[in-house]
Amino acid sequence: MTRFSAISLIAKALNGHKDWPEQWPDAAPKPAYDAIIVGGGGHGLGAAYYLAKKYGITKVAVLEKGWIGGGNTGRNTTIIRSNYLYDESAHLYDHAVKLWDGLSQELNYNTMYSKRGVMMLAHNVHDIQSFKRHIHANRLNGVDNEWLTPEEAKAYCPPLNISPDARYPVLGAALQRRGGTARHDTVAWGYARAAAALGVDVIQNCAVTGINRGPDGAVTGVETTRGSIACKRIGVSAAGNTSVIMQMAGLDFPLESYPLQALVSEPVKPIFPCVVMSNTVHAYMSQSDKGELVIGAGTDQYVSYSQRGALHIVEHTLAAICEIFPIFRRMRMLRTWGGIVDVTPDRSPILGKTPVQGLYVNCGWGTGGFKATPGAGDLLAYTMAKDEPHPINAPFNLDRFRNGRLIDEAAAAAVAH
Amino acid sequence: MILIHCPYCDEDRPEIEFAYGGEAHIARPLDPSAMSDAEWERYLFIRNNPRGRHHERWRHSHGCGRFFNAVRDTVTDKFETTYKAGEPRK
Amino acid sequence: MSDVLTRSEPLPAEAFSGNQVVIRAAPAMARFSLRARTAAEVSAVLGFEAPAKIGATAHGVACLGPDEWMYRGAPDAPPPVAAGQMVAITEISHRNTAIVVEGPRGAEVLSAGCPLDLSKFDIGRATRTVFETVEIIVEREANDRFHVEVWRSFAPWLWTAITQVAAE
Amino acid sequence: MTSYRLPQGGRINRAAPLTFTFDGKSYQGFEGDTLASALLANGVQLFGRSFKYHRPRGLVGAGSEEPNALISVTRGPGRFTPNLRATSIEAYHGLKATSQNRWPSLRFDFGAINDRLGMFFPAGFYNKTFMWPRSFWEKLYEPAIRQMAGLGNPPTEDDPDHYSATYAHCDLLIIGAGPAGIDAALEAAGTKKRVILIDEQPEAGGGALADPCLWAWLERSLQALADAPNVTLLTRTTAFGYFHDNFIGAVERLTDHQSEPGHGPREKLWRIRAGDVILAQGAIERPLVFDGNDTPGVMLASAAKTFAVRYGVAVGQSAAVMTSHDSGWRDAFLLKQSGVGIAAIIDVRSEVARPLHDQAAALGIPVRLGQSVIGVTGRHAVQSIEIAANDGTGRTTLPCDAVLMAGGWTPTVHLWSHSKGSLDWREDIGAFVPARPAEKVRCVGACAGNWDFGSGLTIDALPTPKDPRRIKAFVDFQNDVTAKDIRLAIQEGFRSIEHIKRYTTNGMATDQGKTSNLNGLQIASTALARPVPEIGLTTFRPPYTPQSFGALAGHAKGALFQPTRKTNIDSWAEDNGAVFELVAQWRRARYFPQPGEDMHAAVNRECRAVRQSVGIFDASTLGKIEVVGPDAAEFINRMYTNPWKSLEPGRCRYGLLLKEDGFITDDGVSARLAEDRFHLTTTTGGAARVLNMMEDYLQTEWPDLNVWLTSTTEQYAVIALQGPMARKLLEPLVERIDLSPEAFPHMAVREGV
Repeated sequence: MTRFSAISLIAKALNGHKDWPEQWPDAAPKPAYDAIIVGGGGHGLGAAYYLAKKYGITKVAVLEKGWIGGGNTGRNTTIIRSNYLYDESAHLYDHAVKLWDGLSQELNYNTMYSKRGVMMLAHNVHDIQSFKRHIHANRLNGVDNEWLTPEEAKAYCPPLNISPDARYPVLGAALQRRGGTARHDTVAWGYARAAAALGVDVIQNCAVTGINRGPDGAVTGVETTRGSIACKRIGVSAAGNTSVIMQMAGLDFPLESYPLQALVSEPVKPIFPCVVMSNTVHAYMSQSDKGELVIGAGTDQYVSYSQRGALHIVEHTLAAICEIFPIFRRMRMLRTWGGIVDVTPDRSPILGKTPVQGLYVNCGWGTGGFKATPGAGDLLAYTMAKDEPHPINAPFNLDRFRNGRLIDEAAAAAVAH
Repeated sequence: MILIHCPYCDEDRPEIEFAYGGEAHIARPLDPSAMSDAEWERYLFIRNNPRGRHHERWRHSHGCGRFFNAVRDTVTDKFETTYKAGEPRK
Repeated sequence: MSDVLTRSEPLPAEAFSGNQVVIRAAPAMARFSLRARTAAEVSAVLGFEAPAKIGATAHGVACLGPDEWMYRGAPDAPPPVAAGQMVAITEISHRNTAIVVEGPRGAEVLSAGCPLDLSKFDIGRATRTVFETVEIIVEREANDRFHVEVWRSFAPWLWTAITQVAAE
Repeated sequence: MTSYRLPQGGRINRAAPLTFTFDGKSYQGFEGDTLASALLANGVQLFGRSFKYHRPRGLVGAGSEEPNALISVTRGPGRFTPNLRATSIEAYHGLKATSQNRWPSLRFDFGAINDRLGMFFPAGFYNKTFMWPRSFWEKLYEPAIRQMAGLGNPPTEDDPDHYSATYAHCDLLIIGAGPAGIDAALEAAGTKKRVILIDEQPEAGGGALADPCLWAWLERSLQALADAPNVTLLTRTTAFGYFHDNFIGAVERLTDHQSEPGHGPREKLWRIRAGDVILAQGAIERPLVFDGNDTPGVMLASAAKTFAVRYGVAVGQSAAVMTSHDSGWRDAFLLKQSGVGIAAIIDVRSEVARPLHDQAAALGIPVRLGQSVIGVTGRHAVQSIEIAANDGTGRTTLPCDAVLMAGGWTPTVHLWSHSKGSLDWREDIGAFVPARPAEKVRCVGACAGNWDFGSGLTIDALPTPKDPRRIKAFVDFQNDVTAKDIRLAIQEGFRSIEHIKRYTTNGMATDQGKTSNLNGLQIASTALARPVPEIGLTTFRPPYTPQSFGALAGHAKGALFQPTRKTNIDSWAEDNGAVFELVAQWRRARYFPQPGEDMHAAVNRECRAVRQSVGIFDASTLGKIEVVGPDAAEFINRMYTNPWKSLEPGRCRYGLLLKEDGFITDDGVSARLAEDRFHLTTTTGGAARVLNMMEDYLQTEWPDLNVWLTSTTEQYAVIALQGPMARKLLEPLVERIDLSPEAFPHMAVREGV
């Protein structure tokens, strides 16, 4: 692997960029691997990287039906934070945030992780109470989160409208300073390159069509559009398509796949310094390094794999954005797109073993999977390598839907009386 | 905004009049306390979530108010049919 | 005691008029929701033929759903009496209020926020639908007159929305 | 400064001159001009700076496909709009336009240092650098990148304008009012079909506006459409997105072309449901890829024709035409006939049809076949070009002040793609054309690949004897993506067209690749030695052109953003100094501070009053459901966790409502008013949810129960009267209710007046 640096860039430039090698080889499937990851998004590529790097399993293939990073990795609004209410969630997401820090250097690929701060706006008494509860719970878990008055919130994010006459006035905000954004594509590419350097095969245009199992029920390999591949460990990290893959192993899953839309504006010079989220008004926004305002819209109401959303969702999102940030009404929407988000009944992910020996799963991240990318990859790798979950992801097992130990982050944000 | 044929109104009406109601034809257990945890999990949480033909419930909440069932392709979002609650699975 | 009280109305008393449309608050009226399994039972209660088809209206009664009728009458109209019929009667006189939109631009004004094709909405039809995010019941009383029922707490918003569109 | 306004011709109104400014300097134009045509007429060729290298740029196109000439317009407080295309800005008297992405001035821009160092900023350079030292990313590198990136300045003041929206319905929606769209509309005129014909330009006509031979036909046709009561023509309206079931979003621009913005809405969102859709969006000419093809003065031949014929403006005194397509010749002829000097027609092809030769000879235009432009001299304007034969021999220099590119045509299939229709690759025209529809839609005219522009050769890049790694031949002008960037991406293993797009940012600029996608694809195809269809096409996403947040939000601004539900007692509470809180969509009196009191003092005083005497609370926002029918008690008994059947009429009970997973979803006190009638209450935020949940069970699980549910939340105002003095306070106010503790015990309900 050619090490990336300003020096190598200058050296290659002077040579007309003639000798840049492939960032990762376009591998063809081999007959057998020690482990297979289904899904070449950031989570799956991350799992492959950590399997090779931390757990010494290097005969690994990542199978991607399209092109790597082409699913939700390349379609999200790149928000990173860990200010979740429940202990289990805070540990899980903060594990990821800690890995984000230094990831560029570890992968030798600039993922552009930028701790710009994530600010969540409180618009009513219930929000204030709920956010303060979050802040206290977060601090007990060593997760930074602090309360800002409306004036402090505006100082942190000047475009914010804090007029008390607004339909949803800003009554304060919870700020996680370590929260921020990263550049989505580079996460997939960076993991792919680093994993490939450790011997992992990144195989694109290779869709899994079946999961093979032995007489004892354990997995023995996969069928793909590019032939059969043997292996004893399969990690499924296929986001919205997880239900379809799990069906191949005869497993029904507690998942539903919904369309989620996002949009960007035309690029402008820096105006928006952080990430702002408003759950009450259903809007969140940041500004990319390129200058685009990056805006998350809502999910459509019905399950769908069409990667296509409805106009009224965008209308409502932009109406909300313009109320909170009235200076942006003349900004223009450049591009909208849709992703497929896999949602669990308790809105928390499933990360661990399945009832099938050798089959592991990482899914159910809903609208918030990007922030967890390094953590989810690492924990899936750990679980596959040890055949048991890490203490951090142990609570996020599939059994919780049977034994009732749900981690209901949706309920944590419930509406007041 | 998809168009949905309400089998009660017998009309195509815009999506914003409707509320999605999740997967259809999940029979509610008559005696929940007699069920195993696995059966209860299946009833409560396990969903079909197919790529393709999906049986689902809708309610014409800002119309006639009725719940009904539909078959829709989740890849194209096109409806195959809609039918009244209580009618057999299509 | 009650005779010294005045009822606060969510809609202005004065009509909006201009741009070929007049928008005004409908006069006070009695409203009842009648629920039954058949139109025949409702007819028996009312003493006249209730419409059986969803969307149809007759004698101030609109069929809104397969088991739902809305009856509107004079402000002092007594509530219908079930009289042994299996009909659930609930008074909603004050839950709803109504806006009348009248004039050549009436349909155009409503179409600003109502997703139905009003050019195919016949005189005498009524249906529950939405204006943007707010639920309404719209009835076409004449070619250029619409009666729009709305829950009272949404009425000021709807009034502002419709009059703003009319003024454009 | 020389005037480039032709002495005659064009559709501008020469009797209506107007004055405007660009970067503070005053210019003259005419009604009917765009900012682009008016500036060109004044000899301005430098319009902007590119995104990455800050290279000086002029016009490429004449319409909404323009990638370079991005302009900010200021019209008073709060009305600053960045990133508008000069070719789409209608000139008006007093227009104030400024260039962007440059400092301190358009002609002298410090950012242009990037261009000098461009070799160090190839595709994806930022993935490889700025990682050391680690702390510098957030403190130094990222802020510097951000400052260099972005295009225009952001708006900084609240927008005083308001916006409109409507739904519309038609049997036939035709998008694009060029000849094909107008023909389709004429065919439907006089039928019973309701037809809407929309076009993004201020004037219907499309390509016909740049063809004087069609003007008489156009006038007749538009008159016929105006006379047809079933046809509605919307100009200045852009259909930006094609959504499910023939639902099309369009934005009409109402005031941006006027000298005064006025008081009406600035833009209007049209949400159109169509029976059938005809797409007649035409085709966009393709630039050619050669060294220096981004120099101001290098533009599309069709754009030069439009400027000459429609606006009466010569793009130069001596223009060289670089073509691979017959249409370039035709445009050259028309330009020459309009009074624009043509230095030469250079065609990369070795042979062209005889009539083209004959006409060129007749018009005295020199012709060079089998040759290509291999370089452009001039930084802010074209001074000359270097030409070579395709085998690299015979390098010569040709003085000229404009270069017109004619690289073939790309059907505008954006909306077709939004609708999920499939595309077929047509080798003969080197473009994707609509194949199988996914909605009730068809394409006509040039957007279906049907045109009479003649034939041509589509070529990934012009042949050049220069080292392809050392030249700057641009593919995506706005994002500064060069042919070598695309080749480098492939060299580095990015083979899928989506990867190439994301790594190089080709096609990701504000023009969404209208002029760059196909050239990028051809270059990738050549580099990978695989046919184009195997590499695929990037997906077009709405909107077709950028649309304002304001228009998409429609009326939802200020008071119309979302309803604020108020109780009947709200005005009393306001008069008495209530502090309100928001609960769901309601506003509810929270406490009533007296002068000098903070919240805690007020709440303590109110609590004390309730403990010691009496207090009132406006509980009108609580949800209420009337449950009526012989099975009412049975139904409620099944819904709540506690028993209800034994509750006697006149008594109340607290009920707890669980979801099936066992989580509490709501609670409330409910009263049995009669044997067959209950009055339920829910939480304020839960009212709609609970009613829906109950309807769900009733309709789908227990349809046999004879009971019906009606929301009565707003039928009643509710005052909760609490404290030891409650009875005493209430007593003189009610009739027909015995309030004694014996007659009206705890958890009882009584009706009176």
